Amino acid sequence: MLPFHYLPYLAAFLFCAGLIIVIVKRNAIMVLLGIELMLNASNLNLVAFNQQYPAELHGHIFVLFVIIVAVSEAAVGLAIVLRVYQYYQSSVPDEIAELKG
Amino acid sequence: MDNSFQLLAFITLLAPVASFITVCLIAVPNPKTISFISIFWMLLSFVSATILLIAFWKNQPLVLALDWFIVGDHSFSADLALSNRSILMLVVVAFISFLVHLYSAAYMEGDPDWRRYFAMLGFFTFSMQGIVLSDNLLFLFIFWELVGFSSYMLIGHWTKKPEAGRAASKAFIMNRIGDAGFLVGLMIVWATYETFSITEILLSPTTSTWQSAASLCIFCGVIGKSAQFPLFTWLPDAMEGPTPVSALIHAATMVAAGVYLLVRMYGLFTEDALLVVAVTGMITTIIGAVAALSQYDIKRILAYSTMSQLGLMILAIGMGVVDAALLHLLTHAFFKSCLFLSAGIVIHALHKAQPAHLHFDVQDIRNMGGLKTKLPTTFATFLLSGASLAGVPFFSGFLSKEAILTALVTHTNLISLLMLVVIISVSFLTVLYTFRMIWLVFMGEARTIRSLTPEEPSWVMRLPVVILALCSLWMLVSWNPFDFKGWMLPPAEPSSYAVWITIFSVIWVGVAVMLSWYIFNRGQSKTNEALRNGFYVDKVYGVVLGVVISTSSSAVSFIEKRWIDRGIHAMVYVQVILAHFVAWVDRVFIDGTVNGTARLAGLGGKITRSFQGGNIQLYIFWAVFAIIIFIIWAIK
Amino acid sequence: MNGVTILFYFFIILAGVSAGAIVFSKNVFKSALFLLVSLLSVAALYVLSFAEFLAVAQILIYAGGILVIIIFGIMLTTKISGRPLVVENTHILSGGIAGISLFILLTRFLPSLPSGATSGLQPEDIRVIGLAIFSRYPVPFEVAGLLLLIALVGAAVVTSHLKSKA
Amino acid sequence: MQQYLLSLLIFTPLIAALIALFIPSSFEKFFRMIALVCSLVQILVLVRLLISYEPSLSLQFVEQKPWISLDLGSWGILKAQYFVAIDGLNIIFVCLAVFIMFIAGISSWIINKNVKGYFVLLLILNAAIVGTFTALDFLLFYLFFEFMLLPMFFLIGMWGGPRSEYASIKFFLYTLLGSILILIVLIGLYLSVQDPDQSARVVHTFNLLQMTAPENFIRDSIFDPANPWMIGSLNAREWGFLLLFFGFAIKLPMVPLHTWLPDAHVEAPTPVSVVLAALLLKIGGYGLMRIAFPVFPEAALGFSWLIGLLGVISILYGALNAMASKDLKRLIAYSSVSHMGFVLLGLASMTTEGVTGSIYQMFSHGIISALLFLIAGVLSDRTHDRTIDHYSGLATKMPAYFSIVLIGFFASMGLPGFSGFIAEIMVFLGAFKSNSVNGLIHESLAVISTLGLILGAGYYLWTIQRMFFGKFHVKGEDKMELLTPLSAREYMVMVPLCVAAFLFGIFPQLILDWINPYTEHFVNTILDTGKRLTLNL
Amino acid sequence: MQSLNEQLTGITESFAFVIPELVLTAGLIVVLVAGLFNNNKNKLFNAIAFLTAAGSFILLVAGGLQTNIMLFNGVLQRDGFGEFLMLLVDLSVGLTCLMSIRNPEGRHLSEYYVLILSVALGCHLLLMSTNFIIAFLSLELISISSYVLAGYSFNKSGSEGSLKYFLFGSTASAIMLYGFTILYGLTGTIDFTSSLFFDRLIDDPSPLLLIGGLMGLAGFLFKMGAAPMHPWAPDVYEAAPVPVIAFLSVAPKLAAIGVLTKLLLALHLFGQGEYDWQMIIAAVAILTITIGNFSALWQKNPKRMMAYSSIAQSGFLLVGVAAFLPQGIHFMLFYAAIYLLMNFAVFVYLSYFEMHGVYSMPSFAGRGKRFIWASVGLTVGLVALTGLPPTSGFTAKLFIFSSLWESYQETHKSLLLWLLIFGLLNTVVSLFYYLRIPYFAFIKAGESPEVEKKGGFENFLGLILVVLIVVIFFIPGLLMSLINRINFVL
Repeated sequence: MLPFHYLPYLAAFLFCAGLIIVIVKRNAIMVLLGIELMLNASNLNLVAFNQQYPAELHGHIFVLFVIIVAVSEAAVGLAIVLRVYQYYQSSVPDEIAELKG
Repeated sequence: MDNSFQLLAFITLLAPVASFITVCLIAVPNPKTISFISIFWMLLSFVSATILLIAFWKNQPLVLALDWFIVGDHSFSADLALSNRSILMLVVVAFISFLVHLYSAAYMEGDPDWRRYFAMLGFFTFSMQGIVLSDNLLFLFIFWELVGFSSYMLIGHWTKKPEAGRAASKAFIMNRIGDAGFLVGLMIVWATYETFSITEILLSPTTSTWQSAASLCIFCGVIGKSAQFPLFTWLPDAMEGPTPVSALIHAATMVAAGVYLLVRMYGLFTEDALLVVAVTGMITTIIGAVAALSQYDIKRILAYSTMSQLGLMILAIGMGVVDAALLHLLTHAFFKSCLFLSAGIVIHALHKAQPAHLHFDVQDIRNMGGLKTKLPTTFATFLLSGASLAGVPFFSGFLSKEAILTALVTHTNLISLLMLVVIISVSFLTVLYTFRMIWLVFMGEARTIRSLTPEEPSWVMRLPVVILALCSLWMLVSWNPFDFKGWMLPPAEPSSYAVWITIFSVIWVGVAVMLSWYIFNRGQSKTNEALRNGFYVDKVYGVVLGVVISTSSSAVSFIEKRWIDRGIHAMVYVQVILAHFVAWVDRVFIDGTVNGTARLAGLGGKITRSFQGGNIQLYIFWAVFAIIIFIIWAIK
Repeated sequence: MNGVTILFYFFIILAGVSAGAIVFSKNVFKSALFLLVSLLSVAALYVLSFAEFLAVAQILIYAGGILVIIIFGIMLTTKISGRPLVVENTHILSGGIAGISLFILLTRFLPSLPSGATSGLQPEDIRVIGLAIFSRYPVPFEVAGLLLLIALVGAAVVTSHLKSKA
Repeated sequence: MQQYLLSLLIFTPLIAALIALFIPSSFEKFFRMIALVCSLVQILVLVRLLISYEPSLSLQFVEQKPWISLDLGSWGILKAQYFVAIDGLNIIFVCLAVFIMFIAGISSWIINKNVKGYFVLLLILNAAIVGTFTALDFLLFYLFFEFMLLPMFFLIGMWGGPRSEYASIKFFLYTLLGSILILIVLIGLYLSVQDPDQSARVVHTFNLLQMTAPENFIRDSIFDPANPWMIGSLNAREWGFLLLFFGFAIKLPMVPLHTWLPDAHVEAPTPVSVVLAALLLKIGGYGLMRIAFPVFPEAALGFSWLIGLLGVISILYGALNAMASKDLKRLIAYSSVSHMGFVLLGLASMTTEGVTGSIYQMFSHGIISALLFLIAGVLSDRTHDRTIDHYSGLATKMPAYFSIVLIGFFASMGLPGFSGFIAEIMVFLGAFKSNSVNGLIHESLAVISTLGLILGAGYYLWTIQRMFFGKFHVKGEDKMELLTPLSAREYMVMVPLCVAAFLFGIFPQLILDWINPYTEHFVNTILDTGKRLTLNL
Repeated sequence: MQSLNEQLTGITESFAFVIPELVLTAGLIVVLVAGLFNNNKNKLFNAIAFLTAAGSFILLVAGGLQTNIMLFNGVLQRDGFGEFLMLLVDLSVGLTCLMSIRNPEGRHLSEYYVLILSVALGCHLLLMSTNFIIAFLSLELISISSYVLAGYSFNKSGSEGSLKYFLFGSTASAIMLYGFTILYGLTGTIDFTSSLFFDRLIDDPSPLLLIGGLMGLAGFLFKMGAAPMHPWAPDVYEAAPVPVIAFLSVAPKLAAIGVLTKLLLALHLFGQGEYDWQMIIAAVAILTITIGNFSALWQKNPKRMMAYSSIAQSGFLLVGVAAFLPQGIHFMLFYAAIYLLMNFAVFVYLSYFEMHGVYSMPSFAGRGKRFIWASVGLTVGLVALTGLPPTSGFTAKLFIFSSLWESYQETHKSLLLWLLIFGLLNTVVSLFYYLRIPYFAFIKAGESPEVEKKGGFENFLGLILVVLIVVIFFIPGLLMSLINRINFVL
């Protein structure tokens, strides 16, 4: 019997690491990385929790859909980053701040 | 019978209103026509008042009930009270008003605001008659205020003179101060008696503390209207108005309204209240008499004299001498208006004779002198009425003063003794200033105006003066020149003092006349060197009186100018400063709070907006942070 | 403690460390590789959690697909010749506060999860997943398809205008 | 016909506005005419209405049509009605409104900028004001109440003076704040009150008359008089009263919530000032009498000391500020604050005299303040300068104007013979009597407020003295010629007001006949209900 | 556990109940395919999209908003509450199509309508979801389409807005997903309407419920533009084309509040739970209203101002939810419908003014007289947003605060009273900025350049909306009777 109850802690760590990356890194691509990490943390959570409820595979199926969503997001996100890069010659969110009150 | 009384009372009361309305509304360009119309109305008023007096005389008092309006279950009436007193006052008011109208027709000739003048004069007469007749305190208060208003309009008649405006405002505001007190009195009366009917109030027996308060509050109104201490300074200033106005309003009628009110409400006044009344009257009468001595402006002298006489009447009422005070009120009305109108003739004549290049103050008695020969009729009327004022025997003033003295002597307490002394000394001073005035104006050499040739005005102006002068004689009061108990006063029990008082009065006036003769004759004619040196007592008197009187009078005038007027000025200043301060507070704090709130809101907006620096990562941070805060808040 | 358990711990630590390394790494490319390591470790954990199918999907799609796209993006947006692949940090304090406080909050309450009652999960039967998708979850499946289509269209829209403007 | 008179009164201006909307804006004369015609129609309707009006307690000319009836499921039914009627309170306000709008319409002929927009807004305002005064359904009242704001905002903002933008926004914010306070209570009230006529289901009603009856409150609702909730240290009904009170007091306006008024008045064009002072301020007092007092009588009695105190403060504060004002319109505006303080004082006394005085004061102030603003308008229309110190000696130059100013100023300072006197004396008598009759407010309040009379005389006379006495002079040499005598139109608007002020000062019974039954009933009801509810607690 | 056969039968039977969604999907595909042949026929695509929305709308109306049924073996749930919001979503699609008829710079290709329809479809699905998977997926469907739509002005700022929207949105959905996983971990089910979900949470109250629930709500709050997940809105609104923001400010918001309501009710556990979600949502509402209104105060760009306005309006919508009463939900629906009208009215006029070169607040100066009808219409729209009579904005606010009051009466929670007072006082604040446009247009002097007047259609469209806004004030029964027919079981 593996200590599956540690997995949520790992997931929490990954999630928070992802969050820190999202906030801290001065590069839109890195932010994307962070988001992927956060999604991954959720996946890990789902898998871990599915251990508690073995009767149905809700968690596992959820993970599949999350992966699909992650892919779509990454695709659209990168497309947008590229567009911004065309205009700003930069992918640093700090520098992309013409819109403000 | 009642119906005819009612009709006459209405005619008397409403004829002046008719004058006001016709003069206001009918567009007649000709000033003569206007004056004619208003004189006609006044005559009508006077005639009907006289008929009423004759018809009514010695009847039981009568109340003509008139409903005015109803609030809730309280009815506010406009009752008219007909009694000997009120009808007598009515006749006096109508009579003097009629004469003043007549006089004004000549005096105000050439004035551009002719119509406004006559309109307001009519309106004033109406208001005054209203005061006299009304039997309802509220109704009386209304006329009371209206009298103040017309006084304002008439004092400020010459709008081109800024001083006129100032004096008018001063008069109105001081009256208003008194009236505010009166109003409080009304409130107390209403809260206590639930009625304003004077007849009912006097009948209802109440001896609560409210009664003293109410009577004192009503007395506040009297103080304002009758120019009593401390609200008297408006009266001398009010002389900025046309002289006939001064004669009518500030000598004969309006200022007397206060005394009349006191007489009317006498039953309401408690012992304590009456003491206050007496002391106020005493202070006023002294101040007035002393101040009159040091004046140079002829009208101001008369104004202070009026004040002094009013103080005398109020003192008398305060001491319980009601009938005598009322008698003095009547005689005073005649001789004082005569004095004013005569002074008006002097001013008028000098003004007309004044050459364009030479500009001097035509009201300053130092500029006059020697007018005896140039204005003989006026001199005669002035002399007659002046004698009456001074209390010379064979004149009405003598009798009425004697009435007061006689009544006071019968009292034997300390206060009445003090009052007696005051009255006696004041009447001495009265003689002094009256003769000073007569001397400086009519006697001696013409001073500034030596070259001028003032002429007597037309009979229109002289006639009223002459009539009034005749009314200053003793016949007005009684056939016996030494017995005041004539047709007006009810026969009282014979007093053993009466004869002595008469004799004393005669002697006292004689001494005063002689003394003043010395003082003013010597003071102005420096030719008789020996005579002056011969009388060391004279000298001593002169020095003593000169020092005492001039110092004290200038001190009083100083006090008045510096302290009371200044005090009121200061009050005004304080008030204006306060007003500015309040305005500032308003702007800075109250308004400022609102603006500040708006600013604060703006600041809040800026703070919330600064989270929106355009940086998406910070946005995310704030969002996550807020969620964390929420979680912590909700978990606790 | 048997070998599997050690492996389990190893992958947990590996995933955590490499995720942490991303935070501290200043090189975009290296970060991407750390992410790869982390994702693969997670895949290994899936295997240990009897989720082989997910592990495969994780490796194929995440490690394969997404990471390739990302590296592609890095190359496109960072001039390899001109600027180094260095990434600066910003808002460190804010990020730290948010991340760490959230982590503390989560770990503080994670023990209250209903834990370890049963673990009857067997090695995954792909057939079960397939059946579930097509019987229980056909709608999400269709929606996922639509989502991919829209993502495709969206990416195409975004980039097609890119060409015309650029 | 008779049962539609009120609707006719309310909707005539709206129809006129609609017609005006479709006329090209170049026909400037037409807009003036349509406003005039509309006012004349309103006057005709009003006369017809007054002929059949009987002074009694009952509602007359009642129009009660279902408006909103919403099924709220478990809450029952929400019912709002188109409910307008005339009783002893609003009859005089309706008269005032029609009369003043007539005057304002004529005096608006000086407007020459964007005439169409101006008259359309003025007509809408007209309808809203009449509607506010006649509505007996809270929602309808609120609708008309809010409806006044926007037209007024634009009238001040678009046709006003240099700082009109600031003034209009300030006006709007203040009054909106007030109406929000009212709205809070409105929500609470309709949820707490049910229609007693329908017993099958709970019918939440906005009917103001039904709100005044304590037995119509749903048991244990927040405003239930038998058992109101405590919120903080006050109970909910007290809160409700305070909210309503302050909401309406902003409109009144009461110190310290008055600062919008001077700005709005100074910047507004003359006719708008007239409407603002003569009608909009009255809505505050009307609202207190119509809603705040009858619905929460026991709270009203409990707070009467506060109301009276604020009234006295308003009287004195307004007067002092007026004295410090350099601008003629600002002076008049502050004098309005001072005069409306009497309304509060009279209401606080809750005696027949006091309440009559309050109502009378509102009516009288409506006439007199309109006159005063027209007076100020005469100068500002000619020279665009309202600074008092810039004028002197006007009496010789414009004697007719001087006469009207005298009437206006003396009427405003409460000279007997003008309507203001009757009002103020009634307030004084009531306020003083209150302590001995019902013990609500202390005598000293009445005594202190007499200072207001003195101050009133002070600032008006000082103004007359500065502006009208002395040698004729106007600052700015070229302006001397601008001061032409009054035009016929100016006479036409000011003389009726003078006559009215005079008429109602001499013959108060004309109005008292209408309102007497109402005030007596009002005072007795408030005192009885209030005491009963206080004892219940 | 149903047998496989039963499940398959359930699926086939379910299709009869998702015809509106199928219509939307079909329309989407038709537009997409049509675009492959010739991508320059804006009018055609517009017509198809409009007809699709109209078809869906009509089908929903024909359905009578009476259904309450579980579909696809409990994955979807169709109820009147959701259907009413779907109606509004379809309406907003139709209005957006009308606003997009004009096609500046040839922007509106088939993809534009595809994305709009996919947002609509996502909204429909979101409103039917009872299940975390479908909620997450449909939310992502909306999000991804929105990210692209937000950049549809295809300029520098458009791309920036798009990027910000994307970064914020992805993070938000990641947070939401994490929340969902925690909820799943707590309950073992991904169906939040199921009794299992309820039972487990009742049996085993854990603070994680709060964490998971709040994180889960965050995604919906993000879609609604409610605090604290609102900061994306201004930038996105400023950059995106007007029809797009008009659409994005309505459709996703209404869908999100629909599902948020359901999730919240599930988390609330009929008031038996450990945690008081009413307080939380009330706090969120206060925060949202305040932030929205105060931040809007000094905005110079009307679109940015409208962004904050829509944030504040989300707060008002949340007030209806915060009452936790059936009637509150009804009133929230009423508010939602009115919000749609008001918002579209304002945006229609804003696009009209943009057509005439008015982009910032100060440039409205002097336009009031030149564009009198449009200015008056815009003013009415803004007044309605403020919530003053005689517009139905007032009625909506009155209703929504009534429900809050009633809730306060029932629960005695002082926070609700504060919400009430705060919300209403915020109306005063909101007046500051809502009146800025009329203020500039009518009161500020400014010269209005002689430009050719165009856009009669927009003017007409706006007029219709404005008239509706006013009419509903006088006859609220029109709308309320429709809402009353919804049988929404809490």
